[in-house]
Amino acid sequence: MIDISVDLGKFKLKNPVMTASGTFGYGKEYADFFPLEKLGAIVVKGICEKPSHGNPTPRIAEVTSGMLNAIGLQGPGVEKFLHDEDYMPFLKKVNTAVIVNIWGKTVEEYERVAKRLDEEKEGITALEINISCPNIKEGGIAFGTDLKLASRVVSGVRKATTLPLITKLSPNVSSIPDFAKAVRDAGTDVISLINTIPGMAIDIETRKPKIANIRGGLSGPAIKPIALRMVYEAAGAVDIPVIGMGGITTAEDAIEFFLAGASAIAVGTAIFADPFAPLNIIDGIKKYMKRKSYSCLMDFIGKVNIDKK
Amino acid sequence: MIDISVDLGKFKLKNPVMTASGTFGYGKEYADFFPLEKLGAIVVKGICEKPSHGNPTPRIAEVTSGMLNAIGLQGPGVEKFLHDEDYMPFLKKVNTAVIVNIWGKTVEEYERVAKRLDEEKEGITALEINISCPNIKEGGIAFGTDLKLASRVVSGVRKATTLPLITKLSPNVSSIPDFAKAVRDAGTDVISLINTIPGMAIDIETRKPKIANIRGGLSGPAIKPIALRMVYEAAGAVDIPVIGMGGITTAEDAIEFFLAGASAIAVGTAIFADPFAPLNIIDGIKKYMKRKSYSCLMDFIGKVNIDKK
Amino acid sequence: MPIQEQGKIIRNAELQDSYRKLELYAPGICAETKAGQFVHMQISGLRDRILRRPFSISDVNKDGVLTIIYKVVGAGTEVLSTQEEGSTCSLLGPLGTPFSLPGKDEIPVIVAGGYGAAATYLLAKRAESKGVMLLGARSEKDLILTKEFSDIPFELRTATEDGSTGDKCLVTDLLETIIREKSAKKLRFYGCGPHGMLMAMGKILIENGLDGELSLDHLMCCGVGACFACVVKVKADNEDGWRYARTCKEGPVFNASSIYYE
Amino acid sequence: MPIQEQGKIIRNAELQDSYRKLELYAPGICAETKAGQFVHMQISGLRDRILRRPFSISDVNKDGVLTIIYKVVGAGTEVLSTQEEGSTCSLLGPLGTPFSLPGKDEIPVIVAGGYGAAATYLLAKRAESKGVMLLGARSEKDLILTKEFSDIPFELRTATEDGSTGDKCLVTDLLETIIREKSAKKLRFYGCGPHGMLMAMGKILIENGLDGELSLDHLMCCGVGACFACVVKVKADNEDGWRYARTCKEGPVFNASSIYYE
Ligand SMILES: Cc1cc2nc3c(=O)[nH]c(=O)nc-3n(C[C@H](O)[C@H](O)[C@H](O)COP(=O)(O)OP(=O)(O)OC[C@H]3O[C@@H](n4cnc5c(N)ncnc54)[C@H](O)[C@@H]3O)c2cc1C
Ligand SMILES: Cc1cc2nc3c(=O)[nH]c(=O)nc-3n(C[C@H](O)[C@H](O)[C@H](O)COP(=O)(O)OP(=O)(O)OC[C@H]3O[C@@H](n4cnc5c(N)ncnc54)[C@H](O)[C@@H]3O)c2cc1C
Ligand SMILES: Cc1cc2nc3c(=O)[nH]c(=O)nc-3n(C[C@H](O)[C@H](O)[C@H](O)COP(=O)(O)O)c2cc1C
Ligand SMILES: Cc1cc2nc3c(=O)[nH]c(=O)nc-3n(C[C@H](O)[C@H](O)[C@H](O)COP(=O)(O)O)c2cc1C
Ligand code: FES
Ligand code: FES
Repeated sequence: MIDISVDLGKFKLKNPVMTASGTFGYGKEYADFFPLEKLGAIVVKGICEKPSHGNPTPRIAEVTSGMLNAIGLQGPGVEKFLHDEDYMPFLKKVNTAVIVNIWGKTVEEYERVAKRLDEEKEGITALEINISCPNIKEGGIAFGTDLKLASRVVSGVRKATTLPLITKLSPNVSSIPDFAKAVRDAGTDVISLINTIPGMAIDIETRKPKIANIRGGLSGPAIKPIALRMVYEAAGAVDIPVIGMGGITTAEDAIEFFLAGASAIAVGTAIFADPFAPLNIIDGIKKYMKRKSYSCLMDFIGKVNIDKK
Repeated sequence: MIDISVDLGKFKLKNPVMTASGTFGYGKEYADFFPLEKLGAIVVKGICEKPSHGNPTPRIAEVTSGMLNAIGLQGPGVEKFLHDEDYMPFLKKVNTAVIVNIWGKTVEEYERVAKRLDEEKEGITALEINISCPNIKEGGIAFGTDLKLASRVVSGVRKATTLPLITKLSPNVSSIPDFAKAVRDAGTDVISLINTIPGMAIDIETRKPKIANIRGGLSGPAIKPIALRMVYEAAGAVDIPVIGMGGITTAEDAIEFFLAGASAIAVGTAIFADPFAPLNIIDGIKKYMKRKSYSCLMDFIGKVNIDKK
Repeated sequence: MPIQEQGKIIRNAELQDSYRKLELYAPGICAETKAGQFVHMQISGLRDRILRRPFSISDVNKDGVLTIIYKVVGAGTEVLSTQEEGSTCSLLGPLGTPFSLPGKDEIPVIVAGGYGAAATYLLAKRAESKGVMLLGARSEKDLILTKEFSDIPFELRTATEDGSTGDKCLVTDLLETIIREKSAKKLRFYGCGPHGMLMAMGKILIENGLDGELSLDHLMCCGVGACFACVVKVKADNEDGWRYARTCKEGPVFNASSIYYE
Repeated sequence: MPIQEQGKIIRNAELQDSYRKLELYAPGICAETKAGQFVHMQISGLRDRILRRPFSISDVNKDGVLTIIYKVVGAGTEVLSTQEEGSTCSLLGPLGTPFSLPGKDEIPVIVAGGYGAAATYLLAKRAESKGVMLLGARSEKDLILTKEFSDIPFELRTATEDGSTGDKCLVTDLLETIIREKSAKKLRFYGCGPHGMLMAMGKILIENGLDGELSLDHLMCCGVGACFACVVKVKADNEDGWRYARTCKEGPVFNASSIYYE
């Protein structure tokens, strides 16, 4: 028997494949295509305190083996998220883990959002603290590239809720281990990475940036080697579980992340190309385990063979 | 008449297209394919003090729209470089600019290499200080991700030579502007970027990293949006010329870099796919300028249209 | 309900100039399609471009054949144009909010430019009362499906910028004429075409106290409302007076009166 | 001198099992090719994989037709196997240090495994004195070009791991037999095949006080000696006793005696 359930410390998932925040809406958008129960977890698009418009358009640009996005965290705000039929009330009916990605312009906003979610936490499995969005003017990546600010956000949120906390790191730093350790010390239960990498594209005819916001976050297969390296470094630096993401498109990609030390993975941009990608990845992981005679994920998580010379 | 010559302050190039260090050997390897004179400049593979083996194999791995490499700066050392027929003596006969990329394990080694090259500088147009190689144990990226060390290397080399200096920045930092300013203040004449981005790939059958050195530097089209963004940021931060590189494969790619603020560009990984890429890019730039009625590069360098709102 | 289906290419041939007609066997999607909806297509062989491309469903038939009319404009449509009979491509669809069909006693007036004719063909075909098609383009060679619309039958009026056929004017000029001509009748307005044309059309309708349904074209990513890439400003009951609505889900068809014109 | 040339595909068909035979019209490269050299091929349509793939030149003829025998092992060879007659692919070649042909009075003994038979075919064809081909594989179906070598004529001896044809042993066992059998004669040894086989062969030669030329297969990037991706350890007159030599330029053919065996 192959067991693909995964224990992330304060919570368990039926399987290690989640959707990456911002690429799966609030779940409902994909409910027509397959039973959402099949997913290990649904991570919703970033939620802040008030409804927010997000950035002007164009918000995306296709680039080689990837895309740039500067959505800018358009969203309903925490109250609407908790009570409007399209969001939490819908998700409560789905029999899988729900992880709420949160962000704020200030440390206090992060805390207030976490507190509100804590107050009505029924159906919420964990919070994912996004300190790494490259697409907003205030907050976001500024928190994720400064060790002190990163710690302050996490410890602030830690005090505001008893929900399990995942902290999503920015790839835009020289040393991932330093950030992994800082947010662990600040009280996060799990680390997730990577968020998108700031990038740019220019239309040479109009001479305008292809993204209205000038820069956008790069995601997709192009960033996979960078993400994998960072997951390997994070997993090597801390003992808490790591959720890996960045360009994962196939089961083979996912397995690389497990070998590098991820306990679970998230599928993002690949969903745009194929909504069934997460399910195909689950199947592929099972096939790999069968072929390799692994009975549970722990048989290969972190088991990359490094020659010690 | 279209003029594509470019003035980089202390030196001029007949055209703005150079080869990226490490991807064009020492020039001679490609001399069978086309007249090297057609290039704006040849940048040779990194040179240090003594002959060096470089890293164990496998040294490369192909990844989606790019490659990882951990060559580890195999090379002949500065003396052999200066006197062996395959290197400088050959390059002296080529009628184009020759830029010598240098590296060291210590600040002092950088200085000594620069001094030796300065002593026999005939035929050398400029030095490119590589403080950003991710593939060596000592030196390299460690210098490029620490503002103080970066400054020390550059000011040390500055004292060792009167040759024009280009400093090659690492992409592995949170703030490119900070590094651009630091190396400018330390005396560099030109900035070049980006070097490869540390990445990783794992063979899921053998469970071994695909690169013997575990990590390798990611290059090729996959990194282009990141490189372009960093060139835009560097060019915006300092007044000295910027040489842009990272995934440039076509003339359109090159033009994006010019618009973002690069005064010249280098072609790297694309040469492996097509040795004629630099020449096709030169042609394509001319065609674009003709179509747009630009008469010199200054007509569009840095001229990305940013809406000021 | 939208599904994912492997569409099998039955025909992929030049229609006219750079426009091509693609016929796919995709019975599941055909059965569900309403006029104005689109499919989100993954183009096989486009290995280094990962996003799907949206194409309006121009026609469907009861044999499960879905027709798309596309123009070769970039890497994706270039590769699509080389796909051969028998090969397949993954489709998500039918997606988006459709046009509402005109009532029996209403005369549909369709204003189209570019591939807009393709996007409104099924609407015209399914309309109970036949109406008027105002088709605009730069030049004669860009006017597509003229015969097909005449055959429905729709009254066809054309405008070209270079005057190579029809009136030498903008298609929105034809719209203003129609509004004046047929002011007594009950008209239903529909539009699909370049952004500038649609914005001009929307404003003309509103100035004349009319409404209409406009199908907007926007860069898309997920195609199903999940990513917020494809938004346009629509009027809203909030401080700002507008909000961003998703073209792929809340659109591509919007009421002219709901769009926030800047 | 190596050149870049657009090779036009004349034939691309199954040879045997997962091996395929590709014939390309590439007269410029053909004219320059020496036995043991390779072409570096850009596979069109492989958009998200940017590196070229090296393939030994198995044969060339005076009509400018170049033959490659390849095995489908990954993404590149997979796409290559779908390329049709008439399509082209960019080739750099001929590249690398060739085999040196045996002298008139020398008997060439070729040891090959996998595509090694293809890589040594031109050597056998061009050798003035005909010799012996020792061909090894897992199983009968992996033994390629047996008829072609016999037709040269070369004496063919085969070894399979499963004993499905020829001797049930390793091809290097056949080599040891030959060395014993023909010890009086003047033999020239050549090898091409999997790394393990070549290292075993090199050691056998050296133990017997012999030398030979081995063609090594290594991951390549530039193919022309510029990037240092493809290195192997060879003996050197320095402190360490070895240096890294570039397989693509200084090889792929190395003297067995020059390789640094660890
Ligand atoms: C709802 C809708 C319906 C459409 N129906 C049709 C149709 O019936 N016939 C037709 O010819 N075209 C139609 N289009 C436009 C079509 O999607 C684009 O022409 C196509 O995506 C171009 O792809 P490419 O790879 O050739 O171009 P590229 O420029 O290489 O594409 C780069 C990226 O930009 C996007 N893109 C480029 N142009 C457009 C555009 N005009 N609209 C949206 N995204 C674009 C692509 O999807 C891709 O993500 C429709 C667009 C939308 C939004
Ligand atoms: C000098 C030389 C001559 C060769 N001659 C032949 C020949 O005549 N017939 C033949 O079938 N094969 C030959 N090979 C091996 C051939 O290059 C690989 O099988 C091919 O590159 C695999 O490409 P892929 O995309 O299908 O595999 P993938 O595994 O998808 O390729 C991924 C990367 O690894 C490289 N790679 C994978 N396997 C090898 C390999 N065995 N050697 C070198 N690089 C590899 C590819 O080039 C590519 O960069 C030769 C290799 C060398 C170095
Ligand atoms: C369109 C889009 C929107 C995103 N929105 C969010 C978000 O709201 N919160 C967040 O933490 N990450 C967001 N991300 C980042 C993804 O969750 C993920 O970290 C990143 O895209 C890398 O994974 P991928 O390459 O698989 O997409 C977004 C990514 C994309 C492409
Ligand atoms: C195989 C290889 C070797 C390289 N060696 C060097 C080097 O010796 N010195 C250096 O400064 N950069 C080196 N680089 C980095 C390139 O010069 C360039 O900065 C980088 O590859 C990004 O450009 P590209 O994507 O066009 O290749 C090397 C890159 C590759 C792929
Ligand atoms: S394309 Fe994703 S919301 Fe419309
Ligand atoms: S492949 Fe570049 S040196 Fe051999």
